[in-house]
Amino acid sequence: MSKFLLRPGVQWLLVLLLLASRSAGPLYAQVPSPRDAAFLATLGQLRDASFPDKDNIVEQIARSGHPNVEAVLTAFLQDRLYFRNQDQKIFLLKPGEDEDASTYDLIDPITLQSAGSASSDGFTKIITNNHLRRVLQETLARFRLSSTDAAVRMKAVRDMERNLSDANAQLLQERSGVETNPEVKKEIGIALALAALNSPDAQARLSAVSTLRHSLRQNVLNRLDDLVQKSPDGSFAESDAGVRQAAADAVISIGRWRTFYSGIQTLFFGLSLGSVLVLIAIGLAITFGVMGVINMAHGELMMLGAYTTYVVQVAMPGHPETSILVAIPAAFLVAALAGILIERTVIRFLYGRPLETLLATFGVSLILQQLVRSIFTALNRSVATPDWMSGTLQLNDALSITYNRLYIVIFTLLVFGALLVVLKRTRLGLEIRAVSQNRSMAKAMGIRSEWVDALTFGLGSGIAGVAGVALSQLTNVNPNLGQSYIIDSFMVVVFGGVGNLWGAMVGGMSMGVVNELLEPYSGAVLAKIFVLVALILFIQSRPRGLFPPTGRASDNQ
Amino acid sequence: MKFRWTRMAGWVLAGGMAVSCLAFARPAKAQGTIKVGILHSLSGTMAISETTLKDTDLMLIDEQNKKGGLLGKKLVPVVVDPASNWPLFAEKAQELLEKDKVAVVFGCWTSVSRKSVLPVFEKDDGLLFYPVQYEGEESSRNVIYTGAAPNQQAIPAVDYLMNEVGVKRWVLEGTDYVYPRTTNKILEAYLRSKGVKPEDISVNYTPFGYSDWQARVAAIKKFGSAGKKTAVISTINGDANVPFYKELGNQKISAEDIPVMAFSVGEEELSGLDARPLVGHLAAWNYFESINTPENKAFIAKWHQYIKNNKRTVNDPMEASYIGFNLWVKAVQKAGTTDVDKVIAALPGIETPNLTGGMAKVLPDHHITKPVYVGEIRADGQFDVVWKTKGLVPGEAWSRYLPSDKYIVADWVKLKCGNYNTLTKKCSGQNYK
Amino acid sequence: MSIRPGKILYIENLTVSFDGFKALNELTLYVDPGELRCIIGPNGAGKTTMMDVITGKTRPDSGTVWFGDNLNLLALSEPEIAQAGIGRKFQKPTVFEQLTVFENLELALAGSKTFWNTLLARITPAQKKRIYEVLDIIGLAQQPQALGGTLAHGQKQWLEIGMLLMQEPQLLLVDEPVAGMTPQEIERTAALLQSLAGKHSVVVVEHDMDFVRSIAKRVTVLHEGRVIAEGDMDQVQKDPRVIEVYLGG
Amino acid sequence: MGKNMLWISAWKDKGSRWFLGALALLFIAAPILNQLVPASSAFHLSTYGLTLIGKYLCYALLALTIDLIWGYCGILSLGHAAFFALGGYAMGMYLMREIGPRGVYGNPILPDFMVFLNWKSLPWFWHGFNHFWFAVIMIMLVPAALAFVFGWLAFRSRVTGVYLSIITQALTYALMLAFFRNDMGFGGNNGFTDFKDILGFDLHSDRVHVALLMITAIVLAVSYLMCRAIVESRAGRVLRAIRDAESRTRFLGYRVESYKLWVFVFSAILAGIAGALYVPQIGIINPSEFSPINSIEAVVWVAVGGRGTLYGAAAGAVLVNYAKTYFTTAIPEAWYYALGALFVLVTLFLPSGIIGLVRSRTNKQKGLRMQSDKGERPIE
Repeated sequence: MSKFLLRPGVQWLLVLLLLASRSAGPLYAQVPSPRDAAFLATLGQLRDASFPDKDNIVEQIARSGHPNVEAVLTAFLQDRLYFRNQDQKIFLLKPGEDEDASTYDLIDPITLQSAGSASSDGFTKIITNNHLRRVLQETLARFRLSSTDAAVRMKAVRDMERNLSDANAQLLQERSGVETNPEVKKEIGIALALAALNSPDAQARLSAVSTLRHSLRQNVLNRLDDLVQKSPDGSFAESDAGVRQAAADAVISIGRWRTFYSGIQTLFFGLSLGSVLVLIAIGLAITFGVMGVINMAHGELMMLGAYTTYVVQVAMPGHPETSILVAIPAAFLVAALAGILIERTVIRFLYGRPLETLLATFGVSLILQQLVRSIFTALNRSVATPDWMSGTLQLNDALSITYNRLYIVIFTLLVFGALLVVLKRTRLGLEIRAVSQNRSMAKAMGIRSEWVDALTFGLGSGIAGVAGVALSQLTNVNPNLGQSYIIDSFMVVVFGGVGNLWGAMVGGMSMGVVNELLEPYSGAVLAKIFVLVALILFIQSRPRGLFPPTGRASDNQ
Repeated sequence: MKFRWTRMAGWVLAGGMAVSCLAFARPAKAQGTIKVGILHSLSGTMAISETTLKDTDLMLIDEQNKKGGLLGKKLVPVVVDPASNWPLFAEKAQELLEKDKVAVVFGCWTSVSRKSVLPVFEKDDGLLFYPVQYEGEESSRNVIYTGAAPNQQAIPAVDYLMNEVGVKRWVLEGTDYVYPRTTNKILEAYLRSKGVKPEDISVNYTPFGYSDWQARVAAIKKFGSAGKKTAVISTINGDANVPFYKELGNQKISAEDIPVMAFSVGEEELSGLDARPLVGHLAAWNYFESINTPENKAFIAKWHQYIKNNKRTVNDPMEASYIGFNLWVKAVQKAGTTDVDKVIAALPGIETPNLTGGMAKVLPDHHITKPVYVGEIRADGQFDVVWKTKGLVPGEAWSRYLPSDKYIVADWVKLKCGNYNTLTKKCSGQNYK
Repeated sequence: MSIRPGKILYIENLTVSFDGFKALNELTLYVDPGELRCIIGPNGAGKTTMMDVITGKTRPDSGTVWFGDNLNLLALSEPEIAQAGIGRKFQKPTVFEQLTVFENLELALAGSKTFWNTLLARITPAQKKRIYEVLDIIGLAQQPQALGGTLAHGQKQWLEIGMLLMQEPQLLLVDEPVAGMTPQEIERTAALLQSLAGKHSVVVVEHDMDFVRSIAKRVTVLHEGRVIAEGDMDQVQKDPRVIEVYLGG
Repeated sequence: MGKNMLWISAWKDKGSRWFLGALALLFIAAPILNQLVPASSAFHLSTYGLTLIGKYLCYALLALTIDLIWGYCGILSLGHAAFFALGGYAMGMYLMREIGPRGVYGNPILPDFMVFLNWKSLPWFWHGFNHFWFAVIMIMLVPAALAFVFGWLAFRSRVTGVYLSIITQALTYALMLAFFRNDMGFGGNNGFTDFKDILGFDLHSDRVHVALLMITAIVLAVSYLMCRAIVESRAGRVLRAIRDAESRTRFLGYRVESYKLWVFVFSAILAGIAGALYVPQIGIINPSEFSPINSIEAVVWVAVGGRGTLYGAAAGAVLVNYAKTYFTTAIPEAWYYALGALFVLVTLFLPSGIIGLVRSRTNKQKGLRMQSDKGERPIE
């Protein structure tokens, strides 16, 4: 029976029949065929079954061979299976229906056609749990194995790999015959090989091992490792010495590759942490480095950037993909304007008195924190991660890089590049450097230093805002966001050498990498402590940072 | 000239400060009122969690006053901001008790804040209702613990994973402070007693506000790929959770493969992030917003109306605050006075309905009875309850799984002691004569 | 060591370069005890750099600097050099603006300068007397309690010279002493410096040619970090290279 | 310099008279108002009041130490709270040992948190803290040692200005992270609390609190006089010389680094003592005392009070902390605004702090406007 059902061709035939019968849908529904009745009855059992029971019921449904099995189970997997409280009748929800909506659009489980809509509180969801969802995925995989979408097939094979029962193996076997997509075929090959490891025939096992040795997957590694292990009673799990040998070699080579790739991964972790540090520091490198303003409100400017991201996202609902891109310039503007405001109202009275700027900006930071707390409450704000930023880039089975980190590294480089261009290539940049090197001379040359100061501070603040956009993708968006990063950003700037963008770049990156390299051995805290102590000692040997500021202006006395 | 001007401004500023001090004078102590202290951080790192409880308390007080107050008197809330600063907690507690002479205090979140105010409450004989799940190992005469003790959260959660999910390998991931340390200590002892091998337990601690989870999550992934069913028990504190879950989502650790069971992640934390990648991960609480009871529906409605925002979530500590407040009200009514000693005497045995259809009863050890639920995260940041304990679990101050406190009991009715050693028959670690 | 004993300052083959640019280039220069030596030269000739090296502010790439016959200055720190008896007056007058004139001089007093000694130090009548002498010399006797920062430019110059005197150094390095002074002040400065010579050795760097002529016995001309001429004023002014540097330059 | 001398010199100056007078008044009034005046009376000083004043005085002492190095020597330390906290921890360790078997787990040797983390024996660095005298030595020695090592490294290699400020910040930040670790043996995040008594006197009794307050007042007065002695000695003038023109001072033959080092160590010791007095009165010490923000706040007190006057710093500490105490209750929802605005306005309109405002009326010729530039030079 199940064989018959599962033969894809036949199954499709059924679906076609169903589609044909759509025209006469309602009629058809009024006279439920005995099979439909049985189907409904089985479904009904789900209402008040315990989770273990639900597993069995799902299996029954799968075997029932009813044409709607896939549709119904998919709905179940996606939390769209409900029953009406008054008459206990089972319904499906339209795909993409919001669970919290006040009214539900219903679908009849037999006709698979709209059954009108009703107020949601009359309905109860039939809930799943992790195990049940897994069972459902495996069950559905059997259907999806013959999907037209290669991606779906791939997922199906992976799901079935979790449980390589003979039935599944059988199915995969058949599929591999007709499978056209090479990727999927390869995947099926691995799955079958894994299955073949249990086969009584040593030759089959040997060939399985040789197919598997080129995979880098952890589960493959574990499976092969089992073959090599002695079981407590001294006998080997794998009887045949030849297979054992082959397996041992495979384990070694796979292991070697995996360690190699994990090294690369750690390095990347370091760079991504580093680029965050760079991002939070370069804004400061300008306000603090170029202008000598100890800007304690720098963190709060980042916070403003993060909140701007949130606001933009709320302002354009349903477009998380694009809103983040809109947020970048928006955050820059908001933070920059805030910065200019601070500069005009407070800091400009304090030039040449950097420590006063520390105190004043500390006050400003308190005010800004409270401001957002009053507007947005102290609660975290949820900034959705756009799909193109979530998930991982699977370079191979041993090495995967998360997209958001990747994008942040790239983003940092872009921002850094843009900043360099501004400072080196534009009139503004020229004037900024002029003023920072010799204010009076610059004034004499007719540069409106007041105006340059404001813009410089605005620029630095804007960068901080942009950093905030990135942070909103990594951590909490709440009033304390700034506080948790300000110290680090000062460390980076000083380490790199005040007022030197490249210093901030190299400094941040190296701090990040060192931190990540140490962490596996020393643990997070000690790694950080080590970095701090190293920084202290480093400053002893180079009292002006990695790239000391040059020229008379920088001279202390 | 300018100098004169700034000096002028200076005097103006000084004057302004003086005036402001007068302007913000405290409300005079009116007759026929009962002062209720609210000691939750409104600024600093803990404001994220505690502000909500302040609002909850205010709502409850407001509601009680609408019902005609208590003993015919109006309740007057006294709100202070200890600013997530532990010494300040002690100072503010002292202010509430000695300066404002409040009848009761609802407050604290972190263990350290509670530890910091404890001596004050015991010295000034105050009454504190503490609404957050905590590590136990404590029972004070002057504190009622309406949050979960370890045996009301951690142990049942592990039972669920072990028996229902069949977990064989355990990662105990926590923030490095006393609550995770104790909980994990108890859990380790418990797991070992259930025959879990040491190499199948991995314990790790990260600092507060830890945000760079890449390496840790990768390590968990590795640990979980050893073939045995693995689960993570997370006692990660508040703001480190968002980056942790974001990283889980990014590294595609699905709940079907390695479920994460969290003890400090509730509806409110989830409202702070995009829950879609987290569907299926677990949390153990004594309350979930999604639980469908009339009391709960009514409470949620009231909350939304009070806070004027239908999106605001409800979470376990809020229920604990609700229970605590009602317990106090009942006790005061029973004692016929707000006198702390009489109220404390009246409290054990008092019962009030919780929001999930059960009864919360104050036990002699000043903990209460609670149901335990395990929920799975939904895409909308709510939880589906997938398991619950049969009946109510009585809170235990001292864990029976730790050799150090096997023989210690707390009983404020008969023994009048929070730390009584049944072997030596001695009462130790108490702060007042 | 040097082939000519009996000098107070030996500078030999001194080379200092700031990223590529050679401020001093194989400079060799000797100063006799009690001599008043003027050093002239166009901007960037390396005059100030030379002083920086002598006083330990700048470390040379190569070369030797000896103070007397047995004190290697390159091995010493600024304070040690100062203690050894070399006083310096800066081009831009630097006095302690938040301290009174009296206190400025007090700090310059010769004697032990360790923390613990100064902590317990009480000013002796003798020291007071000395300070008032110097106050007279530098013409600030009327305002010992004025803050350094409130003095006029010229007065600051004088105060700094006064501080030099307090140190009782064997060798005074004086960088542009008369910049921004009135003619009268210049005269007095000249007189002062000449009176100092003999008891002390004095090295004066100056642009003001008249001033140099008025005081100089020996003049050394620096150009691009090396000595191009040395001798009395008239010889030097006749020297074709000097003329080329100053006029044809 | 003889004490009597010192009295005279201190007495010459109006600010000192006010400051010491206030302390004396407090010294006399506090015990009377708390012990003799009945609790019912409006003039009664509650334990709360005692603790509060005690706290302010400890902070005042901390501010004093910062003013000594910042206002007079131009060393801006953004990590001075570290020394305060270290002193506090040393005292805390003594108080923990003092609890003895009265702890939750009744262990006579190990403090509760160690029992609880399954520590079998006392870590080496905890030995000796059962003696008060040992604790007292450590209270001064530990901050002094740290300050010496750090200062020796930093000043010898002429780290100045912001670089110095930021690495002091790194120092305290590293210490905070370290003390947060439970494995360190300092109680982790919870730190030390639940103290019972000091030298056998019950810490929960008002009498002891009064005594502690009086001791704090004396210590503050003595420390103040010592700082005065230093700044009014010739060494003090050297310090100011260093602050205003460091290299010039070198050319006069002064070993700048050793001057900086000694005054830095001295101020660290005083800070440690302040912390030690703070802990028994407040009843808790934990790693958040190390947090950089605390150090920054302390600097802000000094600036608000007015740099380079010593008593100004103390006044600033009291004022700002009173404002904090007051606002957190009066306007719990918005006190950040008030405090933030206070800082901004003071920096803008009172460059030399509240004291500067007061003094500018009395003695104008003293060129106070320039005082505001103190400490800034090293950064330019």
